[in-house]
Amino acid sequence: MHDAVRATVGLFHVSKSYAAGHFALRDVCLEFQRGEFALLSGPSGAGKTTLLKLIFAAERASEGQILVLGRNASRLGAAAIPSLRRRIGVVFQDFKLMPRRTVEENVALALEVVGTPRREVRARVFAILKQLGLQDRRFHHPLSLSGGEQQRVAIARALVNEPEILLADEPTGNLDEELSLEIMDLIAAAAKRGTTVIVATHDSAILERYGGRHVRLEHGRVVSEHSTPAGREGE
Amino acid sequence: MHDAVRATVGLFHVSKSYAAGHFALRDVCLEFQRGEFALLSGPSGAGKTTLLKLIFAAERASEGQILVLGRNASRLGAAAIPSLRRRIGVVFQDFKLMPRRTVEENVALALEVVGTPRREVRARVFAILKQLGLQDRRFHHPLSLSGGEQQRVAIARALVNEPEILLADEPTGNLDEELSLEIMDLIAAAAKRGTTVIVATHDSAILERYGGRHVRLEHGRVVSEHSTPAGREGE
Amino acid sequence: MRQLWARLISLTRSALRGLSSSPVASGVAVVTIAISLVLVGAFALLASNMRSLLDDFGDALVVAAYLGENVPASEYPALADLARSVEGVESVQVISPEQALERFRVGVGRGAALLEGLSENPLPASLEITLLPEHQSAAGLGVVVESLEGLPGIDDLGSGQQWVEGYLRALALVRGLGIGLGAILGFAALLIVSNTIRLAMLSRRDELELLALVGASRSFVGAPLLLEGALCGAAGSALALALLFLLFQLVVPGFEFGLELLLGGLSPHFFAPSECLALMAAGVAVGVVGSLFALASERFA
Amino acid sequence: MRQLWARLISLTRSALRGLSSSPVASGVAVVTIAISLVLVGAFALLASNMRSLLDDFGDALVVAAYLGENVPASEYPALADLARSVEGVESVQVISPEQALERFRVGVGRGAALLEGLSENPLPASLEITLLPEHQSAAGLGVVVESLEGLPGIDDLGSGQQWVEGYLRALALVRGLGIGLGAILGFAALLIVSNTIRLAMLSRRDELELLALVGASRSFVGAPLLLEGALCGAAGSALALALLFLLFQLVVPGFEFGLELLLGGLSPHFFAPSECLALMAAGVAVGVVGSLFALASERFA
Ligand SMILES: Nc1ncnc2c1ncn2[C@@H]1O[C@H](COP(=O)(O)OP(=O)(O)OP(=O)(O)O)[C@@H](O)[C@H]1O
Ligand SMILES: Nc1ncnc2c1ncn2[C@@H]1O[C@H](COP(=O)(O)OP(=O)(O)OP(=O)(O)O)[C@@H](O)[C@H]1O
Ligand SMILES: [Mg+2]
Ligand SMILES: [Mg+2]
Repeated sequence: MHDAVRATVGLFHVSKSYAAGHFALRDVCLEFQRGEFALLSGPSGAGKTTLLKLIFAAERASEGQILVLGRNASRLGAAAIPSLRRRIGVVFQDFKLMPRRTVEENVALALEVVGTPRREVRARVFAILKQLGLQDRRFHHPLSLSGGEQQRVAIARALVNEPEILLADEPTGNLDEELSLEIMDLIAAAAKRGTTVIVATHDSAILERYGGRHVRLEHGRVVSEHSTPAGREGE
Repeated sequence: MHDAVRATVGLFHVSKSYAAGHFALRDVCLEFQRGEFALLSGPSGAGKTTLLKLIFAAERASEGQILVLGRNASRLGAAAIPSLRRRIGVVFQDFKLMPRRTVEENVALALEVVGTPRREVRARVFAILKQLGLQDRRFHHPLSLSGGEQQRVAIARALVNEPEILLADEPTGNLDEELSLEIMDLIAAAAKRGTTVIVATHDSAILERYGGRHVRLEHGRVVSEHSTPAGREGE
Repeated sequence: MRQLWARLISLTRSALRGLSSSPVASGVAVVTIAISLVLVGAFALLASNMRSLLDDFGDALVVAAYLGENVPASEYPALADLARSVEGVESVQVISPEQALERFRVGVGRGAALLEGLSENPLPASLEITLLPEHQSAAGLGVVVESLEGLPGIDDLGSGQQWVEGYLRALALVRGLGIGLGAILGFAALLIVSNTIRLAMLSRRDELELLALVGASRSFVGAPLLLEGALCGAAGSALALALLFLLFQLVVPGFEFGLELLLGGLSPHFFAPSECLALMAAGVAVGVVGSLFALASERFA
Repeated sequence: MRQLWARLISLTRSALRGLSSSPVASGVAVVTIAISLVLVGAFALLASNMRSLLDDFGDALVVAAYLGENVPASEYPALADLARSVEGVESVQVISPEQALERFRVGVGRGAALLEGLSENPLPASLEITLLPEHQSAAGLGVVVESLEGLPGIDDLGSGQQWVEGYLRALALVRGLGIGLGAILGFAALLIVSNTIRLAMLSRRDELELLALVGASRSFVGAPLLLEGALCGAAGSALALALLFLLFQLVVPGFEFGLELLLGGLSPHFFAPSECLALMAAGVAVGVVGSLFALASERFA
């Protein structure tokens, strides 16, 4: 169905204001295609997280239209939101792990909500944890993990489901450079498989290394946008 | 009193194991002097956060001794811990802000626990929030702040008290480069005023830019340690 | 069918995981449900035992017509026939002085010690007059008493009436307590349990919010929570039953005399198995309703 | 002095801030305390009203010696003197048939309709014999009754005794309920409230943990929490009093007849101001004790 529409994600003259008079986003127009890899940058408070929140319907736009996977995310009823979110993987800036569940259970959650059979859940969770170097930690609780390990669990949960859209908010803020690039490669690989990937980041190393589309926000407005035909991930 | 002892913070053959057989820190010996500015680096899971936790007595060492401000932090009774912690400012990797209190209240907390009069609390909180560019946000709740804003609130809370020791765990993970350096300057300035500063960071830009002492951890061991006599902050 | 089974198992598993992931909150919920049910149950137990007593009262709602001492025993049947003809009277039985004494002994239990010092039987013969159901009230009683008063050979109607009057008060008391306290208790238990479950959910709010963020449907979030409520209710009511049984075993021997006075000659009984089941069902229902209240009052989205 | 004042103000401020920062949990705690206190209070109200009734019973614990119809009124005083000489008797009062009827009318309230159809006074004259306190029991009564039985001119001792017997049961019933349910209720309320406060704290655990991390002393964390408990208790008990008063106003007129039977001629009364204060104090105490329990069971460090 989403193949029928032109873009996987489309924002048309979108504004978002949390409190009267102050705009977190202002008149943003952007489209993201299937399999696209986009980096979103900008200073603290520019509106990056807000943009991602609008896409997975965690906030509602104050003005404008947002089309996501063929649905109008700015008008979606409460009952229709879950089915949209199940097709989107999100790495939250603050991880949002469940402190009383193990790493394995945290990651499995994304599969359980779509009704994946238990056996398959186990296999897929193990595979993704291994890819992220967390297989030894799978029975640990998030609070007994280091910051970087928690961040990787959050990434695993977003990827395990092979979502059609992947939104990652500062996914490498707690990782050292080497690990950052390794994990960005994993995220970029998802784009190769057809996922629309949008990553918000401050990390200049990542911005330099990865090509694709670069969007820069400042004070809620898109101030620059350019694409390099192939970044390092194409090398 | 702490002037009488040689080092503000001293770790002597410290090991920490959360679960039998696995060591988060192993035989670490380090001393930090008054007014010293030290950067702690190392890959994810190396033990940086654990080291900081031991210093402010959030965890107990499995082996070895830890002297902090003239007290033996590894043997401190539950009743003596608060008075030690009041002399230490901590920027937590996960911020640890109180979601139901305003920014102002969050920052004021560090002053209130030491019994600062209300009028003085207000003035000092306002001053530090202004320094960090957060004065407009002071009546907001943490959940309505961007990631970088939250991080700055956490930094404000650690600094407002002018503590004798400042421990900062990845204080710029959610900040763009420009803001990162601005805030690191603020932290370095505290060292100038006599505070012992220990910052755990992955950020290579910071590691390159700031001199002073660099300690690198890997798998719980100190693998390298060197000091440049004066970093950029001395320029 | 196997599908449904698998669904049920996974539902149960996630409910159990939810409960065990917040042990303090779950424990508190179970204990609160147990306490509430002990309250309601203790009251029900008392009421159920008192009801047996009240059934006995039904027998006591008779008019005793004490016969004069000068009436010979041979005239008793004729007097009884006369009494039978009065409107509102259902049946009449002749009680000899000996029968009266025996009854009194049984009726007051240990209180019968009171009578042991007596050298001769002070009780007169009497007619025990049962009233038609529609006359079994204070007013109905008055009409019948008025008619009986005119009959010859009858010395006194007062005594029986006084007994009845005393019992009517006790009856009204128990009914009043039953309706009032029972209703308050039941309602209070429901409120308390639903509040407790709501707080238990609040302590896991972050988790429930996250579920919504990863696209869990309302039923995916809600179904295990309802099941958790039901499980808490079941555990709580089982605990309550155990506590009540213990209380019953401990209290009954200690208060034997008091209870004898309270319950007449009846020995106190615990809940029948079917009543135990009903209490369990009430616990489960209260847990589910509490969860529903809590779900309705908190919106996770 | 000003120091202390400032400290108190800041303490109160931080307690209020704590309460308002988790409105749902605080609200639930207040409501739960209110419900628990309504339960305890409704019971106390009933018991207090019943106690007035029992005080009346004290008067009823007399032996009425009904005099034979053939005894002339002029001999009443001599008979009374004779009765006074019996061991265990405190005082003796002569009740004429007219006085007896009047008393009965007042005593049964509306039930007096029962007597209206009577054309002549059926009640005999009697001696109202009050017993010494040490004889005011079933056994003591027996001894006195035995002695009185031998006196001339006395026709019957039974009726009064039966009244007393019926009332003794009611008395035991009320006492049994009072001790049993009262204790269970009070204990249950304490458990429920402390659990609720514990859960309310659990929903703010992150905040309390952080306080420890920034070096707050145990008293810095604990004092506002205790004050919060006290404030919740005060609010809860105020709410409970309001609810009880409402309940009282609503229920009393509806059950007038039933209550009249229950309480005799007495009109039901609400708590005296001092009792209201006691209930408030109980609420505050329960809140503080609940917070202490919760603090002791959770360790924030
Ligand atoms: N729930 C909210 N209520 C009110 N204001 C909000 C809320 N969320 C964000 N804001 C404000 O909107 C602006 C944009 O926030 P946003 O989180 O999108 O920034 P960001 O680009 O993600 O910043 P960072 O890099 O620091 O995470 C900020 O000024 C922030 O204070
Ligand atoms: N509470 C805990 N219980 C068990 N293991 C723990 C606990 N805290 C940390 N660990 C383990 O100890 C090791 C060191 O953790 P630590 O948080 O000190 O790393 P770190 O250097 O801060 O890493 P990062 O850069 O990712 O934050 C990790 O392997 C982690 O899983
Ligand atoms: Mg952000
Ligand atoms: Mg760390």
